[in-house]
Amino acid sequence: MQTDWGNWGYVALFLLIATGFAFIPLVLSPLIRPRNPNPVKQATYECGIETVGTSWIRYYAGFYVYALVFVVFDVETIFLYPWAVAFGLLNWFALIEMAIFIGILLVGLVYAWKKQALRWW
Amino acid sequence: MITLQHFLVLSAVIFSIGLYGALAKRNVVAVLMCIELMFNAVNITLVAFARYLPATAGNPYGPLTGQVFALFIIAVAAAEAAVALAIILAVYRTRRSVNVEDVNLLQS
Amino acid sequence: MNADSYVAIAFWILAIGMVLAAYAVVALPRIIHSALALVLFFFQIAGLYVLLRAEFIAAVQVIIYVGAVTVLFLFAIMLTNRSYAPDSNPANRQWIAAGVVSLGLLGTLLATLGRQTWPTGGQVPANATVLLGQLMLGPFILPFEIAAILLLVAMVGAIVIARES
Amino acid sequence: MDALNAVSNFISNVLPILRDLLAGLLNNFLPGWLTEIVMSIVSISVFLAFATIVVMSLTLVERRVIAFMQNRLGPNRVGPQGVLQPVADVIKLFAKEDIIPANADPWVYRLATTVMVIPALLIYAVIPWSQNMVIANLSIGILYFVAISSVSVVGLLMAGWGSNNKFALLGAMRAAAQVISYEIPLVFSIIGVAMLAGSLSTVDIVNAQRVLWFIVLQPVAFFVFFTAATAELNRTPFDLMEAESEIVAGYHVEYSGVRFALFFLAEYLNGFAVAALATTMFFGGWLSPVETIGNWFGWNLPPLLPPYAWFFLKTYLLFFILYWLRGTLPRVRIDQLMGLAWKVLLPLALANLALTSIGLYLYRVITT
Repeated sequence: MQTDWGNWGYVALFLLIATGFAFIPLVLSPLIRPRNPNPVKQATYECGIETVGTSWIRYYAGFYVYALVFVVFDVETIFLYPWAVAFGLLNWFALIEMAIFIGILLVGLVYAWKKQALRWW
Repeated sequence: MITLQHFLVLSAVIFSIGLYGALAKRNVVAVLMCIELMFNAVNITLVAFARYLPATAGNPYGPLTGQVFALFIIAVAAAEAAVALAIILAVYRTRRSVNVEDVNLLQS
Repeated sequence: MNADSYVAIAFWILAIGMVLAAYAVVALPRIIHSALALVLFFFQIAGLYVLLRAEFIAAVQVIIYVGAVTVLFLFAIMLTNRSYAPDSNPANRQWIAAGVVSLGLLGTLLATLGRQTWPTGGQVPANATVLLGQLMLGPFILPFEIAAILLLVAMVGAIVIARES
Repeated sequence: MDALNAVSNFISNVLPILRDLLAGLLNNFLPGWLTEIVMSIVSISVFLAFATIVVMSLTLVERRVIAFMQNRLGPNRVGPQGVLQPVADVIKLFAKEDIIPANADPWVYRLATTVMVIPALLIYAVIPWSQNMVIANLSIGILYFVAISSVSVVGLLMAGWGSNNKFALLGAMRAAAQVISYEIPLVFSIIGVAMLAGSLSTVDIVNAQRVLWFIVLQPVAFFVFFTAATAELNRTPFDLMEAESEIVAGYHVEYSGVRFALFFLAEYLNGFAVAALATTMFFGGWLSPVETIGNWFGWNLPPLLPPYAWFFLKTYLLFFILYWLRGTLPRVRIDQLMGLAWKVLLPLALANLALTSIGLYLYRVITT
């Protein structure tokens, strides 16, 4: 079986069927389940204590630093894939170039490490 | 039959929607999202050119040049989003606001 | 029903969905919903790239935009206040001018696109990923390394800006 | 001997043969393209039903195995040896009330489950059960897995944010930070395999292992992949996001009934998919080890089991490691968790990548 662009048709079909599949329980379940909501039941769960205010408030920005380092590394990994696949056809020069690329990436990792950006709290 | 033109028109429509949002939104995060819309509209044209333009003498690297460019644009857009959102968070820390009008620190 | 008609069906579904999603990004009153509409938009763009036989770019689109940039946006929204207020994504005072400008741009673009005759045909090679690798480490090596440095600079700058204390 | 070969051939291809039979039947009264579509729908639906049954069995096996490891009995009342327990669980979850908190954002809350389940199912499109039993043999197969699995972060954040619950949002933020951190080493470990195979297609990757499984050449990559995947699945010892003692149950605190069941389904679907991909990339996929070892010595040994059975067996064994970890290890602390991703696994994966590329280059220089 050759890899063929036409295979994406199956992926599209798979997406459609998977969507249907994900919705079947949501459609079937209301037929058999009870439905009698009351304010206590619908209250936000907080171990028995009443919630104070909404939870849509500002959180610790450390989460953002992780996301940021992640985005940069994610983009760099993307550039590695074509290189990896084409590796058999490339010469030693490409190896050096990729070493430089990964070196630059490493500098970033070391920087984030030294700046404690990768430390929790 | 879908031709290059279809993709270009689609891209133009999305670019205009993005431009409108970037100009008319008050929330800085929303402005950034609209800029991402514009980036993606441009990427559509590049990839569409890569698909439909035949390889010519003026384009020695073959039809894939557009795809390479799209890759670089994606990288640049990701870097831009990361830095811009970091700036927004920093501004929010001092100003308690994410509105464009309130972020006129550089205005005398 | 040949391959072309399937492509046409997929294109129109994606095109309409994308325009709707892009409109939702601009028009929804709550910023978090705009961000989720943006996710949908990114995902559909990946579908469009598949139609254009740029499978690698499609995967990159999902990995970078849906998996990473969206997370940045969602985090940024959750880290700033009032993300659920009904007016968290308002228009500013210049929305009329903005509408005029963007409509004008759209008109110009469409007029230009309509007048030009575009080439048809063209062929994307089957092993595009391998060729992309060869291109990026061959003729495009300079932008490639510059992209690495740009990403490094972006990360350093963003860490400096974003860290508290 | 010929008859034996014919029988084993038939068993190996029983599903494709059934498929062809049904297609021939349909072809009598439907146009060709419609038959194609109907056949695809039938095979995909059968496949999805099968995946659900596998997941249900996994939950039972997990509970029994861990009970055994901890000297307990586990569920053994519903049906012989408790085999009907998953069915009872599903019925119970279906019949439970679906509570949506009054303060929640109803649409984000509702859609979150869907956004979790659909990618979990979509991953299965590229998993090769045998040479021909793969729904879509894409040229970017492994990258497709990376892309689709990265969508679930959005589902996590939607669930946590939509619930408007402090535990849920905190759990979702943690979970997102954890998942994205471990995605980087995961992706780097896959690159080593892609280099060896020279392709991203899952079928090509398995075919590249006909002589030697990649686990021999890439043990470090396998270690990194498996650890990172365990963390991405939020399984013990990395189940920080549902740390009951700190944040109750994490992002799905507020979910009940069928929606909770869907989260559960997505979790196990992802788990099985990761085990299947580890099999594909490191353990020779559907290839029979008997045949492979026979080939080393020039013997012509029979495969013993049909290819999909080998695939299934290997995947189950890998999934068993996840049970084993859960039965053995305590939960790590969150700072240790993040440190492990960035300071241990990522450098390991990078070192592995450097060694692989240099080794591969030297090998090429020597052999040519």
